[in-house]
Amino acid sequence: MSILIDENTKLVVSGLTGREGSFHSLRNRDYGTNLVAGVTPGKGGQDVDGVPVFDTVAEAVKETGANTSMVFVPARFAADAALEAYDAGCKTIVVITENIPAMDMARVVPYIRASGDATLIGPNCPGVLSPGKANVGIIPPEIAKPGSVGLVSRSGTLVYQIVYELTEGGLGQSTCVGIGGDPIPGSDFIDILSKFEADPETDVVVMVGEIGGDAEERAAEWAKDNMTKPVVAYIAGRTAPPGKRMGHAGAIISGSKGTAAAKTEALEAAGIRVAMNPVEVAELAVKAHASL
Amino acid sequence: MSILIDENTKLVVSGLTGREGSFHSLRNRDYGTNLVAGVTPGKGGQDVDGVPVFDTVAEAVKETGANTSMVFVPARFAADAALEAYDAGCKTIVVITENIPAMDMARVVPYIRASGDATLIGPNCPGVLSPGKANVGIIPPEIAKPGSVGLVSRSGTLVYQIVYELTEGGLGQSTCVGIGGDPIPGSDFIDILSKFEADPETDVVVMVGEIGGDAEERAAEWAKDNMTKPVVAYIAGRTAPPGKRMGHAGAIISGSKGTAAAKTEALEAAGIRVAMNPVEVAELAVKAHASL
Amino acid sequence: MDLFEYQGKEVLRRFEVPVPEGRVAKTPEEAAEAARGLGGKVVVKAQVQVGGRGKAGGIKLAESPEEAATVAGDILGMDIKGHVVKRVLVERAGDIKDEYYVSFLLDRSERNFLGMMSAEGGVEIEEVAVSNPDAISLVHIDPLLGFSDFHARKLVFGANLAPEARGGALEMLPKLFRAFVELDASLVEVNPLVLTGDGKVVALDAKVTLDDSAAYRHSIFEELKAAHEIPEQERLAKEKGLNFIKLDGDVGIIGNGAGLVMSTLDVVKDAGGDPANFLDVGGGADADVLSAGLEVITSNPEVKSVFVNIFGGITRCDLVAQGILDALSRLDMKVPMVVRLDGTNAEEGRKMLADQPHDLLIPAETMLGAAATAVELAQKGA
Amino acid sequence: MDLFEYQGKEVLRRFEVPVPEGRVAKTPEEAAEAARGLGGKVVVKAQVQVGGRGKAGGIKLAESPEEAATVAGDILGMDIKGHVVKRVLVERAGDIKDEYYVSFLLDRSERNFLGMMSAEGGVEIEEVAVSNPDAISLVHIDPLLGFSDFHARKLVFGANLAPEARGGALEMLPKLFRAFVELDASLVEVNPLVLTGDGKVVALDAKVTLDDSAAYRHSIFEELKAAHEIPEQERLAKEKGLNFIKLDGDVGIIGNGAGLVMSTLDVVKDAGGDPANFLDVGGGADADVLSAGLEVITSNPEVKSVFVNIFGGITRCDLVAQGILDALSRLDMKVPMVVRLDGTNAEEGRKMLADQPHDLLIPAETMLGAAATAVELAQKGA
Repeated sequence: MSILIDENTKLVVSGLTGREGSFHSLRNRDYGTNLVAGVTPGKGGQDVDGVPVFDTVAEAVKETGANTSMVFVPARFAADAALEAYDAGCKTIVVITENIPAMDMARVVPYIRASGDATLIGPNCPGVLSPGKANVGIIPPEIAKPGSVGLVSRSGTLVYQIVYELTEGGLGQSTCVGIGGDPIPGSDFIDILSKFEADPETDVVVMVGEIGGDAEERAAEWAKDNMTKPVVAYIAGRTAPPGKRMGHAGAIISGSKGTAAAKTEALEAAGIRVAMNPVEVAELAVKAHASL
Repeated sequence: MSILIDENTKLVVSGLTGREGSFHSLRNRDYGTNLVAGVTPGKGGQDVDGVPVFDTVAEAVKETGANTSMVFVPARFAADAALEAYDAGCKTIVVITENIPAMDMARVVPYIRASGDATLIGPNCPGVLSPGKANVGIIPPEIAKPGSVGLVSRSGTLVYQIVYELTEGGLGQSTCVGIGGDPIPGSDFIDILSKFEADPETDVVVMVGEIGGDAEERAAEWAKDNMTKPVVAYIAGRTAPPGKRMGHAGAIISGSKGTAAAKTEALEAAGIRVAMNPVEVAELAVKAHASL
Repeated sequence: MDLFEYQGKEVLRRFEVPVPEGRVAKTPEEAAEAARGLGGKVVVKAQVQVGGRGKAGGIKLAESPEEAATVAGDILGMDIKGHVVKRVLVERAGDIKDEYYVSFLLDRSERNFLGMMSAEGGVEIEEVAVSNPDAISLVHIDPLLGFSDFHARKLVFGANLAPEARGGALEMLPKLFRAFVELDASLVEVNPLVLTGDGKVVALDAKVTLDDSAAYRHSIFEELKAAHEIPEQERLAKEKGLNFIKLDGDVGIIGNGAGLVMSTLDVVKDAGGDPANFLDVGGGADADVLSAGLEVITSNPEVKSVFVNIFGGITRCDLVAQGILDALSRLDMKVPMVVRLDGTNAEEGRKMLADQPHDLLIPAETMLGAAATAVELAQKGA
Repeated sequence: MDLFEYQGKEVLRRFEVPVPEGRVAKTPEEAAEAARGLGGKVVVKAQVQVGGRGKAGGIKLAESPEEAATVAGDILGMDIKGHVVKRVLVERAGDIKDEYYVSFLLDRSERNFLGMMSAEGGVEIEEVAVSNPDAISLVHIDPLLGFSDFHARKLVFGANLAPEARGGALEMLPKLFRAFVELDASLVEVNPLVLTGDGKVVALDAKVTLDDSAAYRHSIFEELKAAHEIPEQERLAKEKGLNFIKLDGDVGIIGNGAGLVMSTLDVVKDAGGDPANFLDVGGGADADVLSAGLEVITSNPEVKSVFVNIFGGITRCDLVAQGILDALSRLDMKVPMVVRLDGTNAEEGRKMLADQPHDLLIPAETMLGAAATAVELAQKGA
């Protein structure tokens, strides 16, 4: 198994005909992902390297049986594209696009979550990789290998960094999920942790947070009562000054809230070991795995 | 037992200080309903015949533990009052008010239904009566008596008529529910039928429909697979001409849709006997009860 | 309230939906002047609220103002399926390249909004639904989420419009939806929606139904309503806040609650009679309302008997009885009245009637018995 | 983007939120003229984006235009917690009867909007939250449902405003909420919201934060931004589409992805160094972006070494290597650059750097090793 995506994933990409969209989608296909369709309004009937393009996601789903969507369109069209994928019946929707207005996601995220039958990952995220099975997004899969570590991260490049360290340390991954750095992500740590807890192929979870918000604190609280599998964590931005937005719209410390210290404290109170850097968190995962 | 309301009902009335609101609310209290509060913005601190009035439903719920709301405010304020009751935590919300714009209910009904934890009855309905336990609305309770017939009706006065006939025929009622005559009611036949099916104190169900829409057809379809208890039905408007709106915003036959004939056919196909008039439906219920 | 075509287009124009330029005319002279103002070829269209006016000769082309006057003269006064034409809409005639269909309506079953589009325009959508259901593109729109761009794309690409019509249609749909929601409409239908020779997408017809319950928040409703001629009896009833519909029989019906009144019509029919009307006095009717209701009903000379069927809830039977007594003393009643009272304060009401017996007043114990009596009396009186 | 008070009031005025009449002045003369225009007593308020300006002497009353000039002269140029006052807002002084607090903001934890109101205005809401939490009335607003009248009543009655302020507050709240949503704000805070002597409810201050991601749909954003002075280095970085924040150390940092860059700051700090900046080149950076980033970083004379930390995803390491080589040939680089490349096309990138060795270019194998080297080099260079 694995979570969110696997060998049964049939991927439709909104924005397949764009430069970045085609580059990464075809890389995903090269990795073995079943890329069945692309969507670009007005370009229905064309193809991208053999992948048929449709005018709407509904048509793509009808014609190809796509069950997973990746959104690669520009920010101003991305919220609509996510809704379209949901409406068309896609059960996993991965939004790579960054800089989507928060007001858009404030409408889209609760709407899709309320349905209970689809999972939105992102926006502003690197996607999801289930090594050896499927890759939906921009995580470089060469650095990963199949295994039993589940990884969930707000930061994209830290996913790459930590997967790299895990693989170097001899540990493969079940699924790596970048939930994105936006204030209102489609899925949060708790959503992904609970999927890892339920996944028989995952036995250790690495959770990578960053400053801003209270998603890590809430996850810690939840994990205390609900996680039986070992979790190790890392929080980026330990030395960042308050009041400065550190790149991600979500990564800003306001007042005493959202600091790495507060998050670390909450995690440790929940029995989750917190590493000092991305290299160390991989080492903690290796140790946790060894002592199973 | 009974459905929706009973001896544990604690009622807060939005619009208690109005003429009709106070008349019927106090009648409900006279019947034994636990009327704990009224709400009229700006009149907080006053009382109506000993019933404390609050400025908001939230305050009323906090101070009195109200769990059920009745809305008696004018149409332009009613959708908002229903949302307020829901937001304040009321689990049963009965909206008596008629002539609420359909656009308002098109937003409020799905919103409250999606929550799954509150039931909206109405609007444009006579309310709910659980004989011997509680009365929330304008059904004259003198004509009812406790028993095992569940009654659900789109029409208000037909509730009275049929309850009267049932009681005359010696059959008491578990709960009588007027779901109202609007195009988008908060609860439909299926919602109430499923509650009656689950209610150990109900053993026969009377369903009173009318022309317009397809709520009866859908209920028939559902009942075929889900109701084990006998259901008898009556459809008002058998002789009404198409294209004329028969009082209720929902009671209009358009084209071949929404006719009494189509509804009768669907019900009978589901094994539900359909009476010719309100008197006969009571007789059918008596027979159904006798043959249990 | 169903709007006339010209009214529908007027309200859609406020939401920037493209509609042809046009003017309303009530006389041939006005039609000629409208045609002059529009210049060149015009279409003259009967303004009636019934389908099939084209086949009935209610839509005609005119090449000149003079011809516009002539065809308007033909159309005005025409009887189309029982609707007499009082107005025509004179519109600039355009070059039509393709005809489509689009509508938004309230979907009661799904509790949301339904958008429909088809490349088969100009025919009734119900026919298309039977003959070629795949030609209709459907979207359900969550009232809370509203209309998103993808809904528009799903309609336009799903209906397979001509590529050159896509842009115009994608631009128009959000406006049409906004009109639907912001006008408190229960239906906005454009059939045909046309692609013109110069590549524009224009609403060539408009069928708009507004929700009367929302009239309080639209000052325009009153204005639109003014153009609708309402039969005298219905107007009178509306003024008194009564729900009245004229029917063809001779038994006047008055009751409280739509369901009970419909049911009363049914039992009268079953008893061999023919109801003269539907009249619901609504919830909480008092003596004045009841008395006014009786006045409206008996103003119809066809009525040979009246059946008053009240089951009190909000409505109090004592007030109903008072209204009956008031009507008896105030009106010059000629026909017998069978009265059945039950429910809230029924005993008081029955006692009031018993205390003031009257030749035309026949109290009844049961609804079915009352129906039989009323029918019998009507047949005697006829 | 955080707006200045005068900008916040300007945008709120567009949504018909009552704000005092006022004008912005950049000189004492302008302040005097503004005071003359407003007539009578005025308040002169420092326009800085930091709290506590009142205590710092940044808000003063003036009885006359002359006095307005004098106090404006005092305030302009004042340094309030590191913010130099460039503008004052001159407002007509009003009679204040009561002070309240109100705000709308994005609630990340609940994924909805949060409205807050309190009768304890004029102090920081965080203080009230600690000292008297019951004095704050909270409502969560579903972004799909929007703001309903009951939300306003819950805020106003819950906060227990003076009865004469209720009407004004109930009227203002939907406007304030509309401003919050339609401006794509992440915060709209009015503190104090005041009840004036003549019974009006007026926004006496305004703190508005706009979502930069939504700039494309608000022409006003650009205009508002123009008033914000941005340090030269940040301006340069922004022009190149880079996410840059100046810090106080001497190790220049460049990386891709906010998380990785934050992490890079952390490891540099752990290695005993001090980062000179945060610089995220974002996803998909190409050679030009990388080269521009290096230019921005090295334009800071404090920088003694640079740490380039790239883990390729969308970003391709070969393009990064190209950018580094470009920068080396294009810029007069004086400081050593430790480069760590991994991920997409890392091998190609490393090979490109190896093929063109340079004194200032130090390839590194690991992130921690690179951090140690960069810190060491900075300390040597200092």
